[in-house]
Order: sequence, then structure tokens, then C-alpha cells
Amino acid sequence: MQIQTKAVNGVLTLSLDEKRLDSKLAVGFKDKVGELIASGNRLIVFNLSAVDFIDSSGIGCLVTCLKLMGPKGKITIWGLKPPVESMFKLTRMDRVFTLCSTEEQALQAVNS
Amino acid sequence: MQIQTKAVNGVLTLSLDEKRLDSKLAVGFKDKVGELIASGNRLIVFNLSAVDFIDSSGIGCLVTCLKLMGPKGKITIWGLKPPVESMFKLTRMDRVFTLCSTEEQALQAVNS
Amino acid sequence: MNQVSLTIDSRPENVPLVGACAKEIAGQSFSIDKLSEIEQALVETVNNCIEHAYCGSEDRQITIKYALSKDRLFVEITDQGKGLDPQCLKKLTAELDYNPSDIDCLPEGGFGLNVINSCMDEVNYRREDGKNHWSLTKFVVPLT
Amino acid sequence: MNQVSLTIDSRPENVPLVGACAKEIAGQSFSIDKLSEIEQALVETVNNCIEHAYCGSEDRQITIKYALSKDRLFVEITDQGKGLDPQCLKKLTAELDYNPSDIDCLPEGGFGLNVINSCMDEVNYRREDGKNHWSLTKFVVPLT
Ligand SMILES: Nc1ncnc2c1ncn2[C@@H]1O[C@H](COP(=O)(O)OP(=O)(O)O)[C@@H](O)[C@H]1O
Ligand SMILES: Nc1ncnc2c1ncn2[C@@H]1O[C@H](COP(=O)(O)OP(=O)(O)O)[C@@H](O)[C@H]1O
Repeated sequence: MQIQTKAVNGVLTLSLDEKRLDSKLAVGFKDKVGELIASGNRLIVFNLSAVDFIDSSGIGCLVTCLKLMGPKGKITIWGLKPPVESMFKLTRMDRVFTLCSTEEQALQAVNS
Repeated sequence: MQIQTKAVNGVLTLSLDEKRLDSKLAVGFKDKVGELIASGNRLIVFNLSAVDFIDSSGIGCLVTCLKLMGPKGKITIWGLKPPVESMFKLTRMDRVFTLCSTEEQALQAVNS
Repeated sequence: MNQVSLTIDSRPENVPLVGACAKEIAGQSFSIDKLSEIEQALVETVNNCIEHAYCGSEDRQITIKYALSKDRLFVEITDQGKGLDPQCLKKLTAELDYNPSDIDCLPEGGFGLNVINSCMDEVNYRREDGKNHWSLTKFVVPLT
Repeated sequence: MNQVSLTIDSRPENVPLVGACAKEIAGQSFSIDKLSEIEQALVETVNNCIEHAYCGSEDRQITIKYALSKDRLFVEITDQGKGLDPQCLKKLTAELDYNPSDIDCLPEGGFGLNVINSCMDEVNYRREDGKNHWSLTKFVVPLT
């Protein structure tokens, strides 16, 4: 799995370098992000701008990450292509994650 | 079939707006270009920059066009993507058609 | 009518192919948005076959039959795995009803059937000859 | 090994699918150039099945079996059309020998088998049970 990580001022920025966040990627994704959460990260900004397709197990992964972080955790997501954004809406997860258009907005939202 | 035509100073410029020049397109292509040749065109510059894939019937179409024009006919072609250029080489048709990188070169070559 | 049949080993890496074929076959008949919905429904259906009917075994087969006619794309997905508890079919049309603020109780799964149903115009399941058959239909001009 | 089987109606509009599937299946194992060669060979082979074995009938079937292993992609293409004159197989390896300046005599076809052979590492044809079987192999690390 290709993922780029960067930590700035207590915010972890994750850029997923994959076209699909699906059942094939799910386990590796949970392991990798799970580690980063175990090491103390609680504010995450996901860049999904490379992702053309997400399935329900991909959505499930993001929920797992949120739960792993506990009550202090927050995830904002930016760069959603139309089919990816649709999946957040269909699963009603657009009410759980803050979806943003730009990295700037996502950074602002995760800190607010 | 999507094809744009332009005639300037006795040179017919044809831009094929299709991703594939293959057996499905072949008949329509020969009919259309055949008409343009029947109406007197003898110098043709083909823009294939939209074409990702050509098969041997696509190559065959271009040969048919050349033959239809007779001894005064000339075809230059530009904008070949790597797989398309490979097919001209594999069929040795790079010796028959003048292959160019730019429209400018193709216009120059057809007039020379 | 144009018919295409695809048989894949039940491996997650083969799932993208199922959507890619649908887009190739039906690309001229549907908008990009509708094609994405079709892809989404097919992926969720095949994921379920792998995960639930085959319990993750990677050496079983799944057959996907595509039939494109003027007015619809019909897709039938068949596996030879274990059958579905008919109760589960309620999930096709059930509301996804959870409290978005109650993080501990957020669902990490259970969206698949709901998504399939939302993305297609008709969804049917039948068990026949020891096989599971999922029939998915998308109309070129959707029913109103 | 990963195996996928595709059956299409013998229509020119289905031919792109055959190449697209190969690229999906073998995309991780080959360079873009090699994938283009595979696509080219498959398209030419299926075109020939439609044009020659089925004489252009659009309601017959062609089956394409893909098998990807660590060291190779093996593809078998099967039709139930008329058999091939064995003399034609010489065209697989014959030089394309024509005079590029003699416009009137330029070939407008007859490249297909030559292209198939150039693009793949192994090409075999056999007639069995009233069917034509074309076997095409591309090695991940080509033989030297
Ligand atoms: N193809 C299938 N074969 C057997 N059982 C299935 C199949 N699809 C779904 N199910 C059952 O229906 C339930 C709900 O499925 P779904 O909505 O896709 O969510 P999830 O797969 O995340 O559990 C599954 O947990 C499973 O018990
Ligand atoms: N799949 C096939 N079935 C039957 N005959 C074939 C098949 N492929 C090729 N042939 C025969 O071999 C000849 C050469 O084929 P090919 O090199 O592909 O050129 P083309 O198809 O342009 O004639 C064909 O004209 C045909 O007679």
C-alpha cells in the first residue's frame, strides 16, 4: 500500500497513493493507520485525491480508524472525486467525517 | 465516426476524434475518407493524436486511402502515440507513410 | 442484445475487473455517474460473494453475465458458495439508521446490500441448483 | 496462479474488452509497452476469429481464458468456427516483404498473424473437438 504521512503541529496528514480503497487494500490500510494511531495521533487529515473508487469496506476502514482514536479523535477528508463522495453520502458517513474540498479547509476543520 | 476535416491550400487535414482505429471503425473510415478522395483531394495530413490504439485493419484503411488517390497521392501522419507508432513499424508501413511529430512537420512533409 | 460472460477466481484482486468490464460493455449507454453506480453495485455484490458465500476462499469461481439491450443493462452474478439467510435481504431496503455522534456505536460494515440497492433499479436474489444468483438491472432511461 | 475466463459475442464492438481485461489482469506484471503488445496480439487474434472463423457472424461466441502466473501470462482463445488452412500458419513467421514504393501493390491486409507473432513470445494453434484454439504466451522476463 502506498501512503504518504506527514505530522505537523499535532496533525497527521495522510495521502493515499492508490486508485482504489477497497477490500483488497482494507487490511493493510487498517494495520498501517492503526499503528500511527497507536503511537498517539488523534487528529488526521486524509487526502483521497488519488482515489477513483471506494467500496463499503474502504468506508468501514475509515470508521475503524475513528473508533480506534476514541473520543479525542477527529478525521477530516479532502479531495473526494464524485464516485467517492457519493459513497460517503450513500452510507451517510458524510455526517461522521468532515468532507472538504481543499487541504487548507481540511486542516482548518480538523483543528476547530 | 468522429472526424474533423479542413482543407487549406490544396491540403486536406483530417483529425480523427476516436480512441481506436480498429475493425469496428474501418468500414466507416474508408467510406468517409473515400468520399473526400473521390471529390479530388490528393494531399492528406492525418492527425492521430487522439488515437490510443490501431489494429491491422486500421493500418489497412490508411493503405486503401493511399491507393485510392493514385500516383499523385500523399499521406503524412502526425501525433502517433507509442503503441500506434509500433504498429506502423511492425507492419513496415513507416516506410510508406511519412510519420511526423508535429502538425507543422506533417504539413511541410506533405508539400515536399 | 450484447452478451458477455466473465468468470473469475474469488480473489479480491479480481474484483476491479468486474466493474471495468461493465464500463467497457455499457460505456456508450450510460452517463459517467450511472456507470459509477453500476460499478459500485457490482463490486459490493462480488465482495459479498467472496466474503460471505465463500468465506474468503480464493480458489472458488464467480461468474458475471452481462446483457446489454437497448433499454437496460442486466447483470447476473453467480457463486456456488453457501446460501444467504433470507432475513438479510431486508438490508437491501432498510434505512441506514445510526447516530453519527455516537462514535463507539458507528457501524464498520453492513452497508453493502443497501448500497447495491441504491445504485441499481432492480435487485433480486435466488438460490437455485446449489448456487446463489444475484440479478442486477439498470435501466438506460430509469423508471420514474 | 490467477485465472479469468471471458466469453463474448463475436461482434467487433466487444473486441476492446479482450485487451482491457488483459491489462486489468496482468497490469502489475508487465510494463506499459509489454501490455500494449499483449493487447495488440489479442485484438488481432480475436479479429481473425470474427472475420475468418466466423465469417463476420455476430451471434457466435469466442472464449478467452487468461492465466497469470509468476513467470507468464498465458491466454487461450477459442472459437467454434471453421478451421484454419495450415498453410496460413507460415504467415506467423514470414517476413513482411513488399516494396514500399510500389503503391498499387501495397498490401491492405495480411499483417495480423505476423503482428501476433511479433508481439508474443509463443503462439500456437490447434484444432480440437471442432474448435479452434489459439494459445498465446508472454513471459514476464522474456526468454533471451
Ligand atoms: N453474497 C452473500 N452470500 C451470503 N451472505 C450474504 C451475501 N451478501 C450479504 N450476505 C449477508 O448479509 C449481511 C449484510 O451484507 P452487507 O449489507 O453487504 O454488509 P456486510 O457485507 O458489510 O456485512 C452480511 O453480513 C451477510 O451475513
Ligand atoms: N482465426 C482464423 N481462422 C481461420 N482462418 C484464419 C484465422 N486467422 C487467420 N486466418 C487465415 O490466415 C490469413 C492471414 O491472416 P492475417 O495474417 O491475420 O491477415 P488478414 O486477417 O488481414 O488476412 C487470413 O486471410 C485467413 O485466411
